[in-house]
Amino acid sequence: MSFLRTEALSRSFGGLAAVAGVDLSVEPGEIRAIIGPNGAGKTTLVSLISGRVPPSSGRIEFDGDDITALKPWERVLRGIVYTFQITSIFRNLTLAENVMLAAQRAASRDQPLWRGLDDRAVTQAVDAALERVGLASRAQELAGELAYGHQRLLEVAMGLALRPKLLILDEPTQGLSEQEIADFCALVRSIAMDATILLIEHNMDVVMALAQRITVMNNGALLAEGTPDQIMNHAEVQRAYLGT
Amino acid sequence: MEGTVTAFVLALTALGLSLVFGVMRIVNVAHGEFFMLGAVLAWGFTALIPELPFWGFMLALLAAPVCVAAIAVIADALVLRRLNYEPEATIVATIGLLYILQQSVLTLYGPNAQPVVAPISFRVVLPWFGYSGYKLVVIGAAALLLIGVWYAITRTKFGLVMRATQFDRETAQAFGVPVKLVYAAVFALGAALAAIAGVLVVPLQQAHYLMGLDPLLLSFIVVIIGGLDSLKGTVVAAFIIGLSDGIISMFFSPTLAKIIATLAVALVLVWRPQGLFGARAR
Amino acid sequence: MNPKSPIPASSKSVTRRSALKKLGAAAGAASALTLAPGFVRYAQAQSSAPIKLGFQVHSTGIGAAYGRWYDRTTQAAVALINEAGGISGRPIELVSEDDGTDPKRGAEVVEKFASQHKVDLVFGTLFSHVVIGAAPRAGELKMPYFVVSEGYHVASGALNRYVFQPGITDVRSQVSAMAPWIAGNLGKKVTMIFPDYAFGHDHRDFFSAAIEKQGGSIAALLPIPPTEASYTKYFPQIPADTEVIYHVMVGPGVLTFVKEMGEHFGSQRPQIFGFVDSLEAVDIASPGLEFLDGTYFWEANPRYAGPSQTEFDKFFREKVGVDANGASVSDPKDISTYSHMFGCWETLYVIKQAIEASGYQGPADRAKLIEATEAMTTFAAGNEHPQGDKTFDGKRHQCYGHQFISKVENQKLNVVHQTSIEDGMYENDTDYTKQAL
Amino acid sequence: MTGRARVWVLHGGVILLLFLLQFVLPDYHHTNVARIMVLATYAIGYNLLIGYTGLLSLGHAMFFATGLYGAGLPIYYFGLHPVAGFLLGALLALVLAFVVGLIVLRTSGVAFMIVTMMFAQAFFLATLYFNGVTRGDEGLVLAAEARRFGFLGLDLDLAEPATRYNMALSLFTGALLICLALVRSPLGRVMIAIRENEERTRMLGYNARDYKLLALSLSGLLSGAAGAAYVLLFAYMGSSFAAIQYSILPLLWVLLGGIGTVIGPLIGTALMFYLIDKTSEVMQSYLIVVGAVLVALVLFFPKGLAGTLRQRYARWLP
Repeated sequence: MSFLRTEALSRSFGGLAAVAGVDLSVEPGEIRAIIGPNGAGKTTLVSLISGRVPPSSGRIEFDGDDITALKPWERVLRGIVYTFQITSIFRNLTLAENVMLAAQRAASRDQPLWRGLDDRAVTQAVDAALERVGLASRAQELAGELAYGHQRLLEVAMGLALRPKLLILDEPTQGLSEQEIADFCALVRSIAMDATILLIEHNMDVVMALAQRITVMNNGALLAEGTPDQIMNHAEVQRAYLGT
Repeated sequence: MEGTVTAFVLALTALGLSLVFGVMRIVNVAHGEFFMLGAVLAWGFTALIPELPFWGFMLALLAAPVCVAAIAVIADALVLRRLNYEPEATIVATIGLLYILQQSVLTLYGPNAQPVVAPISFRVVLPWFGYSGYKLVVIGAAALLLIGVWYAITRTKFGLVMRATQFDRETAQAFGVPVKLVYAAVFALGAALAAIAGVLVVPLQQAHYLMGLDPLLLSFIVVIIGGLDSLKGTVVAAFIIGLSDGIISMFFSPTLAKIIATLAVALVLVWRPQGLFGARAR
Repeated sequence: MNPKSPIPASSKSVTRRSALKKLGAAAGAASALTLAPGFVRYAQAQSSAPIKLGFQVHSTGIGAAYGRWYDRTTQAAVALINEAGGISGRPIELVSEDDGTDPKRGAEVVEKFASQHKVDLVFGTLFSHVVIGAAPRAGELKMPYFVVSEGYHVASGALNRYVFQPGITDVRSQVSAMAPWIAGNLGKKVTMIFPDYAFGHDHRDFFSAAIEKQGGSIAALLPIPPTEASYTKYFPQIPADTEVIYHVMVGPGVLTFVKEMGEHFGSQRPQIFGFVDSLEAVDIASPGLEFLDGTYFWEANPRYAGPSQTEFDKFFREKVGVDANGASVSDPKDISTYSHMFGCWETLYVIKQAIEASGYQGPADRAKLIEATEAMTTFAAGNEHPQGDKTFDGKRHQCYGHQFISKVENQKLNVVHQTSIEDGMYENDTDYTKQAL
Repeated sequence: MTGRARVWVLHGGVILLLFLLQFVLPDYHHTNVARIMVLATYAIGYNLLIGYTGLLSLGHAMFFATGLYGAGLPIYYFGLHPVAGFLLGALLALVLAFVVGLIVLRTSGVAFMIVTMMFAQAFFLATLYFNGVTRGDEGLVLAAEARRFGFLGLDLDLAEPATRYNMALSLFTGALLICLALVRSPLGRVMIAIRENEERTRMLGYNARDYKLLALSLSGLLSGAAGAAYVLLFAYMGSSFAAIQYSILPLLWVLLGGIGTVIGPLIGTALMFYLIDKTSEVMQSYLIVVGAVLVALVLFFPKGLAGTLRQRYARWLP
């Protein structure tokens, strides 16, 4: 049984089909990359999965349950965590406060927020998440003052602090240096120890280094799926990429 | 009939607010005071040549909006621009402006309601009731102005520049649009429209230094109900507001009718938060 | 002009004779002093210090049109009293504060008078909601509070022992006094148009009762919500068999109201009777008001000096600076609030009389001042009471006077009837004297 | 000092100062400060919504007036115990805010502003419509006896200056502490997060609407408590307190004092009171000066007094 499965998932914006009849299935613990040219529908697909965008038709199953009708925050509580492509952090808050919002949500998953929290545990979770992305030393800075690449890492830290079962990373390495990308790959591998990962990525080196399987999208539909090697040698994929 | 006059005057005032609100993204609490200034100045200008009420009124119709626009330009240059049009700071600043304008008028013009003679005085007599022909003039003038503004916004270069600024201030600036100038012009135009509405209404209502509050509140309602950025919406909403409580008050006590009308219009917004003709929030 | 400046120096030139006369007149003072000999020296030392009167005035807000004329009337009366030797030989020092026609600020202003300016008493408030908002604080501070409001709040018993209205008749009495004449001369089927708030409801309730007592009936009631800018839609609701329209509107919209009523009816109209509140501070000769010719108005004090003008009214006009048409002598377009502002003048003279009768020396004597005011029963017509004679009900803290009915002719108001004081009497069981001081 | 200590010292100091002020203030200012504390409580309630949750309401007068009438009318007509009246008024405001919130929170931004304004306008008209009960614009006065009562073995008279002052101080202290504790709690962090970026907050697993509803209800509760205290301490209720002016005033106080700061509402309320009080002493056309001062203040302190201080000097200010 798949961990995440979509059936004929579709979404159109004003008559334009951004995602059309996608059947996707992801196994637990997998690192799955989704690639494709700009406008292929990658971000819309993961937005449907995370609940940011409601589907026009089709259904989504996660961890054995139908989650199609669930609100985005309810999906987060079930462990589906989305990190934004266009950086969406709290610019006027400190890094620590940004991550704390995520950590306290994870800590209060099964109870209302006003029922009291283990402050110490939350603080530790914040420190740990920032540590993992390498931003621990800058915890008290304002998030808006970070360089763009580091803001992306902060996004990942927020995602981590939510203790995801399915972590969706939307172009996480944009704006990172070579060294930072290498560190980031190591981080993703360690996350994958206890979470499933959906990775949208343009940097093919990163994709090849991380992904166990790759799904290729074009014009809102699935074009191909397979191991990195299979995809590299897939004729249609090459045509789609070269064609653009 | 009455509702129609109310609606047209309201549409004009609200259109001014809608431009300011839409383009500059600021809440101008002093907008009603521009309306009031128009009315008060109309009294002042007609009093200059009391023996020629028609020409006095024409003078007022031209000069009052110009004076009010000048005040708006000064307020923009001295205050709003320096605040960088921060929404919250602008609220405080325009409340300050409201105090200044109201008190100035009270001190210089006095607390009394002053009438202005209508430029024409024929009475339309129908079998069952009669009304002043001037009301037709108000409707005609307001309709012409609405069409004029619609033309300016959609068909002229200024309108294009204005809409570009409204859509994206930074990009417009990057493309060489003089944003500061556009803002000043929009603020002046918005104020002038309110002032014209004030001039038009004063032969029906008299000028009074506190008359600005109701047009302000109603304009806000109209602009939001109609949908920001929608000229058509503003006009349609003005008619809804202008006519709604008149119709409901056939059935209930007038105050109860007002309560029901207010809640009903509010529920329109709850049902369509972007307004009747507004696009979904970006 | 600085509102805080005391009245000019001439006021302090009190002649020895007039001072002696005042002393003699203040019989109550003498008896009080003999009871407390220890205070005599203190009191004499104080005797030239001014009496401080807190004047709560609507300089801004919706009441500003009235406030301005209340201020002019008050300044004139104070100057006159000071010229004549002041109160108990002490000049009046007037301290004015604006309350913005707001009940919250009204209470704050009373507080300011009591605690900061340390006035002897407060007077002059007009708008009922401000009176009612400020009255509790006046009671707590034990500050005599003389209002000039014509509201029924004082006589109804809603306020407290420190609040008086001795200068102007209350609305219940005014309204009741109109009914006999209306029923006898205009008609018995009445449609009432009134603002849908407390002031209008007083008219509705008291006039309905009074006209029914005269064998009349109410054909329809049309309450107008506040914030209404146009009234045309209400006129079709006036029943066709209406004989008299009774209207009372307040606020800046009233002119519109009257104009639109004229447009609605054209030349065929029922009899129309209005309260001049609708047109206070408004020129009857304003464009659009032509149609009012031949309609009737209540007036508390005739705006236009007519053949029945008393010498007292002439004196009052001259001192306040009002011409024979009820406008300012310096600006014929500046119309006074003639049916209300005399209340300030008369109230000041009642205050003078009460202070002198009670032997009031300072705030410690406020209880005596209250009791002396309550002991009053009549005010004779005169320069002190130019509107006419009045009775005063010490239990209700309210005075009752004559009312006038005027007809609009050639855009002027001509008095056609003067009511008797009895016409406006009513029953109620208010008795403030039972409250503790 | 750590940030936490500084916060408690500052706000504790303000409360201590207000407590001590009552022994030195002249009578006039004694009552003024009591009134300012009640109105500042209203402003704190308002700030909870605009300052910490980012929702600009123009309808808070309905919550203040609900507290006012909810406490005042039962006391006036049925002789309810003042303490019960206070609780009832505050509770009714809470309920109203919750119910209104269920409806109006479908909107946001300017639509929220206008819808709340229109609800409040309907409420205001209702206070006039039910003139038979409320006496509309004229309003009603609570009798002196109704404000004397026994509570916890104490004989209290709310007309007594010291009692009034300390009642107002207790109310204000309660509101300040609630606000301070709230905005530094996990709950407050979520409210701030909604203000900063609602979409992101939702994607962190928070049902933003529920939190906004909670913030609105709490805001209504504090506003209503202030209204209830107002009628008890100052004995007057009238529909002018339900008019649009009383929705704009807390906005002005909060913006002037510093939006999204705990101490700002007090500063703004006091500033505005004394601005009017003092300028009206020296000239007749004082509102021109008031207006000019507002403009000047906002030019120099665009984020309000406390807000601009925080931005420039004291980042730790909550």
